[in-house]
Amino acid sequence: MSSPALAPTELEITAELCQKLLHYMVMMRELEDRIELKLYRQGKIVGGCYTGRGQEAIPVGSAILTGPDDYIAPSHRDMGAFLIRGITPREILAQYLGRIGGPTGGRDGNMHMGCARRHVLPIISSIGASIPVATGIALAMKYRGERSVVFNYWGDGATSRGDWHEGLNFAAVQKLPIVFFCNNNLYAYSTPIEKQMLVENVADRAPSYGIPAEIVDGNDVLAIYEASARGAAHARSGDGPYLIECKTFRMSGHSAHDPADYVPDYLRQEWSRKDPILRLQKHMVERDWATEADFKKVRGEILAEIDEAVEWALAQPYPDPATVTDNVYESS
Amino acid sequence: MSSPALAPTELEITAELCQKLLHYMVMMRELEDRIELKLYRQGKIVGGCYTGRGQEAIPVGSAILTGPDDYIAPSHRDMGAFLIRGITPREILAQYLGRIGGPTGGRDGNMHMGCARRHVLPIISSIGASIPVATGIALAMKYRGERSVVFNYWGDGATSRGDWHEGLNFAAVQKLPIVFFCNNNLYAYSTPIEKQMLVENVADRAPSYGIPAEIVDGNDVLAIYEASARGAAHARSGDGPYLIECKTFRMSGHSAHDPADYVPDYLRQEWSRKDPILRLQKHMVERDWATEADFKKVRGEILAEIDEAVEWALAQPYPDPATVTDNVYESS
Amino acid sequence: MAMMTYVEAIRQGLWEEMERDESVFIMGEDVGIYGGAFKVTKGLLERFGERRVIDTPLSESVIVGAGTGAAIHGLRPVVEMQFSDFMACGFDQITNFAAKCRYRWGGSVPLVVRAPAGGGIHGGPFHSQNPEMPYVHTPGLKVVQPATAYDAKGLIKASIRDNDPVIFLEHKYLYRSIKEDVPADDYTVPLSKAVVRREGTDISVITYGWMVHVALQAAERLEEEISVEVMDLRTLVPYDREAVLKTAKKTSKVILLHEDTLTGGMGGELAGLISEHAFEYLDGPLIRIAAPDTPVPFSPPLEEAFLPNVDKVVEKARWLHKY
Amino acid sequence: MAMMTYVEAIRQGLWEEMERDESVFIMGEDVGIYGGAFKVTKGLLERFGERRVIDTPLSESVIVGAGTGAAIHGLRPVVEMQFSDFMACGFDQITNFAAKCRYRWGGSVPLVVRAPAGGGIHGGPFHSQNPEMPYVHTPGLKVVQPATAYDAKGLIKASIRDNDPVIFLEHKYLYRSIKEDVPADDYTVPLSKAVVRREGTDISVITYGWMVHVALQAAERLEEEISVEVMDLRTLVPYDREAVLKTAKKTSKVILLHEDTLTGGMGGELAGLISEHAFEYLDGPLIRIAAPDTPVPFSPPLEEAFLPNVDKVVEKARWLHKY
Ligand SMILES: Cc1ncc(C[n+]2csc(CCOP(=O)(O)OP(=O)(O)O)c2C)c(N)n1
Ligand SMILES: Cc1ncc(C[n+]2csc(CCOP(=O)(O)OP(=O)(O)O)c2C)c(N)n1
Ligand SMILES: [Mg+2]
Ligand SMILES: [Mg+2]
Repeated sequence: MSSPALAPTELEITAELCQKLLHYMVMMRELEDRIELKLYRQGKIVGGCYTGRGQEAIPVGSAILTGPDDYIAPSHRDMGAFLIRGITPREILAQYLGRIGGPTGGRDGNMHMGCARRHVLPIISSIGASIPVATGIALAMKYRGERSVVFNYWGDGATSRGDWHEGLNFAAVQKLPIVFFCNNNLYAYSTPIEKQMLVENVADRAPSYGIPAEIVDGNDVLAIYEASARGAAHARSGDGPYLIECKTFRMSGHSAHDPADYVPDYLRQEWSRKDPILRLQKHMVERDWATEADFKKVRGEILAEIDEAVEWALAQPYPDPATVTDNVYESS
Repeated sequence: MSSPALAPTELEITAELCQKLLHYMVMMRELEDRIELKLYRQGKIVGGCYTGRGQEAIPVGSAILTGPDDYIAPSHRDMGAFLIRGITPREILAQYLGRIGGPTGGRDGNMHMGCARRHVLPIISSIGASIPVATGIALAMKYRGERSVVFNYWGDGATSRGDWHEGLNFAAVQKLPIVFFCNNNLYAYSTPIEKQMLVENVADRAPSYGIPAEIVDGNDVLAIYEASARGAAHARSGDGPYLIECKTFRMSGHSAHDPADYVPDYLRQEWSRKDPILRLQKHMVERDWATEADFKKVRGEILAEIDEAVEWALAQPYPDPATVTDNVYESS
Repeated sequence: MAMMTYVEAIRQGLWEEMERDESVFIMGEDVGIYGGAFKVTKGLLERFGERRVIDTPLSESVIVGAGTGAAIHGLRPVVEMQFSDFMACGFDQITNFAAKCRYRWGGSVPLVVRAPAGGGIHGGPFHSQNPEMPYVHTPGLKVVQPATAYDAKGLIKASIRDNDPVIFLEHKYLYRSIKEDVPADDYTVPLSKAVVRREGTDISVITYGWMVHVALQAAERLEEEISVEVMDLRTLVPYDREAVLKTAKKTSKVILLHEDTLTGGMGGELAGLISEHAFEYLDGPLIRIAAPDTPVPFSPPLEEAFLPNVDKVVEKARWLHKY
Repeated sequence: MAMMTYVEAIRQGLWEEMERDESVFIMGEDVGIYGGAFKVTKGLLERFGERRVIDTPLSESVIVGAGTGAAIHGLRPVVEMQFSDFMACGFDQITNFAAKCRYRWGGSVPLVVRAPAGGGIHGGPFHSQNPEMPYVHTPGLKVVQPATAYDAKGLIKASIRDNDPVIFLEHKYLYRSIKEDVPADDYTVPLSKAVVRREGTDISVITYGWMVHVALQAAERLEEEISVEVMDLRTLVPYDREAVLKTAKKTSKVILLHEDTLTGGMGGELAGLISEHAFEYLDGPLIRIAAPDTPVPFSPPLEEAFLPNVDKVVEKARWLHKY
């Protein structure tokens, strides 16, 4: 983990920071593109596959603020957070390919991974279930007197689950150090937000729990970075949870097999103009922090790293079938 | 069922209405006192027993407005609603005594009863579980084009359950004809409200769902009557759910075996001055609608009815053990 | 008659019941315009409209709970769980309320909970489970799993018409891997009736779901050496005790096969029945073939090792035959 | 040594573990000042304070879910379900997440979920259930139920020290109905080890929980006619297969007894094991004695008819002995 926890006063948007953010966002985009648009179509990916295309700013702008003692509990759209926590493209690809060498060693697939050592809660497929669990991690932090914080991520769809309600309420009542990130991408699978809730914003629900909340442009990585710093400072200071709603859009189907015909064209077009990577690049160019050539170079390096990682992952062995019953219990 | 559904415009607080309300409140009080303070202590009651002492205004002031096609889904503090829907003291006592002749014929006990024919959803012991179910009844009403409404009752404790959240949200999104009544009696068993939620009022959570809400004095039966009429009119008109929070207090232990030592004396004293029955009687006396002698007479008649009902219920047979496996399935 | 996949057969059954009975409606996540994650309800929204095909928020407990409420008030809801694994999120509603209504107060709950179950599609631990046992063990529920397209249509129709809550488990692997002639008529397949899929005299394999096909393939492979009878339970509870005892008494050697994990699985239940009520007839141990007691692993070699298959059945059958 | 009830023994076990290990804490509904609905945690708040004895809102899913999270981050939570029936509200968290952590990613979840189970107290359908089977059938979970005060203390301590999630079922009827000498020392009773409560040679009764006492009474009543061996499983999963097979092979006649309902119950699982692995040794049918497949009825004559009892065991034992 390279980034130690920042106090919000130290916050400054520097060229260096932007380069780092850009790196992870491009890495996430390219790695997911490689997985979904190439390996999946080539039939090499085992099972389904979800991406966070268009939502890269959210995991990257937030997780970059976490220190080694902090914990993240990501959603299936947050590959950038995995990368920042040190899970490598090699490991991620091995996971997608069902090989040894991925974080679950082939026991689980695609984004359903995590890493206890690097404080990434493995994704729980039951949508909403991560909220009580993340809350429990925050409880343990408080219990142990740590000054660390949990970043917990979920989508608009998760807010309809009972677990979401129970988790937010408990975190609030217990004043736990946790920041909730909602990626409100307007859809849960094919279900548009207006069929999910009558309020306009997920953040409008935070007052129910006495949790302070803010709404940010989910495609503006710097806005997310700043909001995350506020949220983390709040949580670390013992004031309890904080909620950040990131307005964004899923620039893909729900998963690789979903053409998302149910999304009206105008929405897709509107959001394609708001690409978070282009936006950060524009910011950097305007400040003379980088040129198109630099971006090309960054992308080239990343593609090379991915090429190498794909090769590595494809060379990894599958798990030994004889191990299928190992590790159900500590003693087995 | 004697009371047809009233349009809110017809609302008038008459002497006759007050007599009816008083009748049911006193009946509830005396019947529960008989059960808890007498039969339970005599060891005649099977299993545990919960009462709504001090909370009589809530079920009575609301359920009195329901017509035969409406449905109620009560909580374990709402015996008055059972009485209004036509479940008799005889039946209720038979239920508490585990006899044939009660609404569940001895299959279930105490307040865990109901009656499909009289549109009373049998209580679901899992706190919060009635909310999705009541919502489904309201869905069926809308689906079938009825103009009827569901009154669903629960306590402050229920609001912490995932089912509460899922149910309210779904009712709102689907614009279902349902009025939610919260009896906020400041405790869930021994757990005070401040350990349950950080907001001051349960009603403060209604905006999360886009549900209009109001807070009423839960010991003022007339205020509840008026609020219920507003709620029912809203729900019947197709505008979706409505929430009424009734501030009240549980003038008993959680159940008969609980001395409730955890309740500070000042709270109990404060609320003992707010008895909903005395309050209605005062209102009636002030308007010359009744005298102390009338109240004595009402109470006397009720006690006589209860005496008779106890005798009847004690004479009812227990269920035949040979029937234990009947009615698990339609064909069994 | 038309050649039809399992998924098409279920869809046709739903369609016919909705045409026949106005009180039948569909509710679940993404069941409307999207037609469900496995496209079972595709086209129903267009035909029956939003009143009768309801897209819900992501709320399993309210899906089954509101389904139960609607069933109590005169409708016949068919609710969908996107994956049977997530039925766990509505577990209290199903087991503590819906299942007990009739016993507690005579309440009829004509609810069907449809749920895609089972593995074989590299779905991993959360999208491959066989969830039947907790429901099999809940008095008041019925649990059904069709193994053929014909049964899929006939059983969904029978489940909808049944006045008790039915957990209707559809096998994901079978959705599109089998195709059969399915009559276009209005027929039902009765609940709680098992069927002998293949007659035999040496060994009985009692199973259900996908494993019916595995058993039939094993029987075919063994044809020259062993005469294997294959029984498809179809309904797991209340299950067809007479049929189970009949085949056990007939062949005297029984294999209990399921895709679900071993301990606490259906195989034990059947062993309990047979070893008590057909003890005298048995000429060999009751053999359980099931997945090992682990979550369902994701990676192909692990999932393959996990799932029962033809080889495993053949091997055990040979052993038992020699016994 | 002190004479102690089952409830006192559990409390002492919790107390000692909390004294011993700072990472052990209690969480649940009304566990603090009230000491829990059955007073199991009485006095712990006063001794250990609000940091280590946490009253939660009425939220079962968060109780088990946050318990799991805290366990992942280094604590040893002991969470209480007020009644085991309401564990159903946290079913997804327990079965889909907590149970699978080790298998999926090597995650240790040293969580104990305590829950009062069982009938005999006229609790009716929602306060009397025996919830073990769905958890027995979930690989990755352990399920424990003590039958004696000695075991109650030793097993709760062992469960807390175990690094896998344990469902710890306490029998409500036993809480205050039994009293024994329980050592004041720091001892544990190992998980996954059954125990023979009474040696015998004619018939084995394999059981657990309250029914251990019923079996012992039946054995006593039969003393003159039949020598009954009584085995207490203590841990239902992973259960002691060797011990079960040993007693089955020893007596050759086995009764499988539980308070839980029949179909899909533990009796079937044991029948599956025995009829496969001790087939040659059996001299009579495996007999299951269990509650019938109904919800738990409330009224005394119905509950009495529902629950297995000494008479039923005696009758079946006599029949089996004559066989
Ligand atoms: C409890 C549960 N129900 C259903 C599903 C199937 N499912 C997976 S993702 C998803 C939609 C999630 O929507 P949202 O929370 O908005 O996240 P997004 O995919 O839009 O980022 C659904 C229905 C699930 N995984 N868990
Ligand atoms: C899901 C569930 N958990 C726990 C219980 C045990 N229990 C019964 S009533 C109760 C407190 C309910 O409080 P509240 O909703 O405020 O209602 P009140 O009794 O105060 O009217 C509890 C914890 C239960 N019945 N259901
Ligand atoms: Mg979304
Ligand atoms: Mg309350």
